[in-house]
Amino acid sequence: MKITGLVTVIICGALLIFYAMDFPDFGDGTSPASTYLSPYFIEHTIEDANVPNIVTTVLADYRGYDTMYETTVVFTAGLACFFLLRRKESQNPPARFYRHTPTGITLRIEEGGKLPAEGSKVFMRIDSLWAPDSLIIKNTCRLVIAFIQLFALYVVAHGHHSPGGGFQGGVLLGSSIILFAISNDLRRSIKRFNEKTSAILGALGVLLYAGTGFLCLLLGAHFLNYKALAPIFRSTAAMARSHGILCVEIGVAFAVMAVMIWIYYNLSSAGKHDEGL
Amino acid sequence: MVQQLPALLIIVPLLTALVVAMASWISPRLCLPLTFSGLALSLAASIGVLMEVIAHGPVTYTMGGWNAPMGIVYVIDYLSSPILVVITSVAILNLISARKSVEESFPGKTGAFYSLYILFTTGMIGIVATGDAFNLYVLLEIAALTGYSLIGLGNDRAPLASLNYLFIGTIGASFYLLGVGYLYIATGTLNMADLARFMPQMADNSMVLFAFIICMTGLFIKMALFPMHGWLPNAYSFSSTAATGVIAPLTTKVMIYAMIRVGLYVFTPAYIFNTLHMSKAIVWVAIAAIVMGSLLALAQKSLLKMLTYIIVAEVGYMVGGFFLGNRMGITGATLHIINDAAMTLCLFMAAGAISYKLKDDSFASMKGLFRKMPVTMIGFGAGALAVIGIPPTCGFFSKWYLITGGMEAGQYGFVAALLFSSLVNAVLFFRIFEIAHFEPFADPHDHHHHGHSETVNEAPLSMVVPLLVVAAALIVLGIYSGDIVTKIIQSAIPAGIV
Amino acid sequence: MENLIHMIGAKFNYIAYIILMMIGLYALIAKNNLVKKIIGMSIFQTSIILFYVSTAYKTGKAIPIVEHGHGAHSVIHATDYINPLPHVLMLTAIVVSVATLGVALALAIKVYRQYGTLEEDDINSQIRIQAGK
Amino acid sequence: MSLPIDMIILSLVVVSGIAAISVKDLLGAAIVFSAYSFLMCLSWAVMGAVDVAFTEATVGAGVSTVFCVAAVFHTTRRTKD
Amino acid sequence: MDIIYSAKPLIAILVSLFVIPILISSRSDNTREAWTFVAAILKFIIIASMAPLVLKGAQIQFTLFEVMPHLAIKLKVDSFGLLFALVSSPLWIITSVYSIGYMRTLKEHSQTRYYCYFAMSLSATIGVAFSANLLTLYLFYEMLSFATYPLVTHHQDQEARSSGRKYLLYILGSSIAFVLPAMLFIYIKTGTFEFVPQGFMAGHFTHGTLLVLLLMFVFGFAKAGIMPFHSWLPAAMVAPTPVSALLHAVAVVKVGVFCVARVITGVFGTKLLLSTDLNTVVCYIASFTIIAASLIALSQDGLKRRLAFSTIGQLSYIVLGVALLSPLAVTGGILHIAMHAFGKITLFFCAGAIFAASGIKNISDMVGIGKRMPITMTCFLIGSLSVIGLPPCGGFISKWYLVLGTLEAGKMFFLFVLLVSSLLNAAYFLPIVYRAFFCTDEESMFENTVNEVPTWCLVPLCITASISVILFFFPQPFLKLAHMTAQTLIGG
Repeated sequence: MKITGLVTVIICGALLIFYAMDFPDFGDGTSPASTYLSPYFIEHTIEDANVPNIVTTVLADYRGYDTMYETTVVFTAGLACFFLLRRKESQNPPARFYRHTPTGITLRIEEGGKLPAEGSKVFMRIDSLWAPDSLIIKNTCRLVIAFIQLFALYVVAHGHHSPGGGFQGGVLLGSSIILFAISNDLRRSIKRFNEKTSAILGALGVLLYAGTGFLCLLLGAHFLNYKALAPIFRSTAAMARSHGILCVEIGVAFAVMAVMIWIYYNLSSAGKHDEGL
Repeated sequence: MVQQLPALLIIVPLLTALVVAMASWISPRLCLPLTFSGLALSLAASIGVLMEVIAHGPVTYTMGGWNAPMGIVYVIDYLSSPILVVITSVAILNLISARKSVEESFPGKTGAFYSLYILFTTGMIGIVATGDAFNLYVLLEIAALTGYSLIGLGNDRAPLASLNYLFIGTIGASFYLLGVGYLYIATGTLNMADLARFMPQMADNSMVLFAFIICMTGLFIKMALFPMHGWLPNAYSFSSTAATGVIAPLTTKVMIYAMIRVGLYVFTPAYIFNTLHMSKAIVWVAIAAIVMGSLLALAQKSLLKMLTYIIVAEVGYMVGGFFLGNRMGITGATLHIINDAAMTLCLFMAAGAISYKLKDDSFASMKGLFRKMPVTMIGFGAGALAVIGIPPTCGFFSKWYLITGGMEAGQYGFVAALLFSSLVNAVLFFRIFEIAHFEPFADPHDHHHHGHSETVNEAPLSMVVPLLVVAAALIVLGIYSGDIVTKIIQSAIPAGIV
Repeated sequence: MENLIHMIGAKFNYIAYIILMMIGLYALIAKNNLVKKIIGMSIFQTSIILFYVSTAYKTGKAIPIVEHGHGAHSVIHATDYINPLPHVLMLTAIVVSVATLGVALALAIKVYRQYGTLEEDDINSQIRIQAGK
Repeated sequence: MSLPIDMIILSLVVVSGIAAISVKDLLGAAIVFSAYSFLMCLSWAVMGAVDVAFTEATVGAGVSTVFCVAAVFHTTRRTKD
Repeated sequence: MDIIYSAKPLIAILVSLFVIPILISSRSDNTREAWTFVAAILKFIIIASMAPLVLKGAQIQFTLFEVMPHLAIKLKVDSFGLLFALVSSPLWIITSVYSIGYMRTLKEHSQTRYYCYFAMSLSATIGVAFSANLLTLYLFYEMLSFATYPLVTHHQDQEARSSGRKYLLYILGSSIAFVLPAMLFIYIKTGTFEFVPQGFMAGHFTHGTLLVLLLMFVFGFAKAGIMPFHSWLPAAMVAPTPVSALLHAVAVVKVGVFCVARVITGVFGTKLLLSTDLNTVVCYIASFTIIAASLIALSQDGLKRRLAFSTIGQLSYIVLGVALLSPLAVTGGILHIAMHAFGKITLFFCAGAIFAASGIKNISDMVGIGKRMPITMTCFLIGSLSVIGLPPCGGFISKWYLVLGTLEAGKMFFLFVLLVSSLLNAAYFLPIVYRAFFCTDEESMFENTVNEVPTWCLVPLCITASISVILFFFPQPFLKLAHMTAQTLIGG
């Protein structure tokens, strides 16, 4: 197999490189790709949508329809991971581990044994592969998470003017929670941001995007034509587009955040949602 | 409202999928009615669009109000409108039929299943309706991702089969994306109509040639054309029948549609059939696909596996028909997309009902099935006759066009392969009929096999009724194939093709 | 010789993308471990993103964010900015690739749960033993 | 003409790509893959694709790696190739 | 020629299909069989009601739908088709009577299925008879193949299974492998499928291609039993006797012959074949089958197998008659469809009656049976005479025309073939009758316990036997129809 693979790869690669020699030079600004469509986008972004970040305009407006499906892809992935992996804990209840906090003794309670009360201050449930909490990690993360989230919100909100937008902000938001789940443990994270929330928020995010588009459709324009929202925002058509873009970016951010967390929950606990990384 | 139909066609299922995903956490009982109504609306929209197209010609819809080539447009023309109806009706029929087995195989996850199911349908609808080469890729990935996950939750071997499908599918989709990238460098646009406009002056551009090769390779991988078919049999036979019921009829067919769309409306027939000298070779690949698919089907011992290899052979029919490059061949390929979707749906729905009842799909377990599940077997028989190509089922007529096309093009190898595969299909299905027809062979060794015979009876009504509807549709499609061809498909083929 | 060096210099990104793509393809074909294959698949996908991004680049031109967004500004010249369209497309592609990665890993976990190994040949031999029974 | 820094980064990308698929430890592979993504993100930033680079930094180098590690954690680190 | 547009042909075809749901749902055996009768009689009435018009020279047409541009599923009732329909539909009524007796006497299983598929087969048969173009013909031809399969394999044992396989392999295999490509090729070259009196092939093909196409049709319609594609017929004799009687002596095999005749006259056309002399090839093939089948029949001991080989030979008479393409020969050939049908069905009924009464299948065990079952064996004698072609039976007339036809065509060789085969026919039928009646009491193999079969079985075979005789004296309207057919097709 290795040899076959190598031979195929070398042949394909040689062929591809041979054809690549006909490409326009790297950095050449005169190829059709740079001169046909993109000038329109660059030159009209301010006029059409009042958004200086051209990528944002193209992403959420000119090709906003693609982006809606891009968000749907993310949502699909979350749903798919849930669908494939999730199993109920009760199906096969393993032994649970508890730590008696005052003494530091670890208890292993087999299935059917008497479990300490939920929320007991004395007994703390721990993972089977548990290392004592590192104070430094826990506290650093606690500090950092807030800043990550703040930055993420900035990225979402300021996507019109600077690099970033819904995706990046959403992933950052999601990773802040994932960081929390790693630095503490999965159960605590799930308590704060549970599966149902993430699933519903994921769908809601995409729904916000598609719903914005659908609202335009209901208002008589074509799907995702934010211009139709102008009466609602009481603004010009260009500003309406700008606001519309913000709306969908927020939707994207919600969806991506929730789904990233959802996927993490399922992957890190192999679908059981009891013990994470 | 009429001008919004193309958008509603795809947005309604998308919104439904999201709502279903949410409803599954709030009130799971709502999922099925929601799914059903979403797909029903989409079906209604697709029929509306079809009527509109027949009455007034192709419909264009600009997403976000941006005209092509700036924005993304949907072009629903003579080629895509019938396929859209096929997709939505296949989805809705299989939904009804699969209801019982979904509840049984995915306890607690029915909401997720339905949501993925609609998303899959959405992806398929989008692939067919879109007029933008890149948008097609995105929708391809939606359909593929949902497909992987629906397939991944089947029997023991399903996850590995699905993972292999994922690897190969990703390679295929990436190749397509790369091909689009090459086209983009060469022309600077992503809109299909716009790309086609550039084609005449690109005849000897090596980048376009390479884009063609790589796009088609990607699509061939995705549609499981013979040497690249390895993923298909396992993926389709190990998964749950509720999922295969919609995936098997649609995936390969829609990929073939994408091939025809990209071939005729991006690269233009003049380029692929006249400038390039590749179509002969591809027809030979298709011949190999037909012959090998049929032979491999003969070697199988279980129903679903056999059906999957028949799909491999059927893919050969359509690819071969398209690359014959004449009007008859392309008509046949297009008509066969519709017919084959119906046939495959019929067979898989029957197989779903059978394995729902028997919990097993090996030939040995099918003894005496005619007596126990007569209606299911009638449906199965109708599908079988269509696959063999017996008039007046629809399979005969598309095969007819394909063979005629093959003769006109002088590709007698293709004609022979088609006839050969018809014969093999006849053998395949009669083997099953024989087993299902004669239960008690006067064979003394067989007695201990009849353990299930008392408990098995006819499949539930929710499975039988859609099956019979499809079976009837096979004949109706056959009877009206003249109308379908003259009113729709002939207009879909560019005038340059004789 | 100099010609060749110049050529490689001018197309270096394209060559790099092809090499990366082939690395990914090799991993997909020849590697035995499923996680390795998944990583290979991701490399394969990123290589295509590299290709698109490379096509967008214009030497010495600004990133695609218009200066002085608000208020009066001078006329915008398209030639002053890097082509934004491939960037947009590639944002989509990145997201698709992470989605695929997630699903693939989920499937790999399921496979591991089933067979207790991630090596494809071990799995196949297990399947064969089962079928033989 | 490519920029020298671009060439250097891309060469590193290729090296880390090869490393990612040849390391004999899956956790290591996941981390090398993260490095690969990060280098790739750098190269895109050099090419002016800031949005793409940003996304790759968060998605490719960040979340993807976490996913990989999570998956490896639940399966096995060992591999024969 | 008048052309009348009417849905009657369609109704005639569908009447037996509509009855199927009723058959399935009927509660008791009696209602089921009553409905079979209703359908059979209705069918006959509808078909008979078209006869006066056709005899006046009119043609009834009905277009169902265009399945392809310029290509429709279309029905047409002309003299030839009507003749065939008039032969098959009354025989369905008679066979139904016989079936009831036979199936009840032997307490066969799955009787509902049996009646359903029987009805379906008849639909297809009439469909073939009324087809206006090659496509419609092919459609019904295949439908008949599938509808008869469950009948052939009715017993569901190992033998039925292997026979069923053989049956389908021959019939379906040859039609897909030969007829379908030939049809397509013709369609591409000519663009039409419509049967017209002088064919539509002239001027489109070379001599060699014509020969190949003709042979593809002759062998492809394997139901006609032309050697070497004949061996499905003896195999299919495992079916219950009523099936063998109606389907394998009348409907199925005659459909094959009918298709060959239709193609020769309606697709290729007399002029074209005569000018290229290709019909002689078919004549030789048919002659070979006639002689070979008769010789094989001599050596068969199983009564039904002997009848089967006899059928193979007789079918080739019809092919020979049509292929000679002289007006008298064509008349004879077409008339033979009717005459042979009544004669052969009598023989099969008798074979079935013997089996039902005594359980005997082999000729060597039938010594003295005539004394125990005199009526049956008398009918057997009449049937034999008709098939051999001796007066006072209908078979004589058709053979007479065939003989005249060979003379008219000036081909003495085929006259010789006909005479030799008639002798052979006599040689394999008359000894059965002889041994059945003329033996001493010691030689008789039968106890007194064996008696005539129930009336349900006996009446039909008496009816068919008497029809065979009556047809000798009153060969109308079959003769008229055959004449008309020959006239329109050959123009002589």
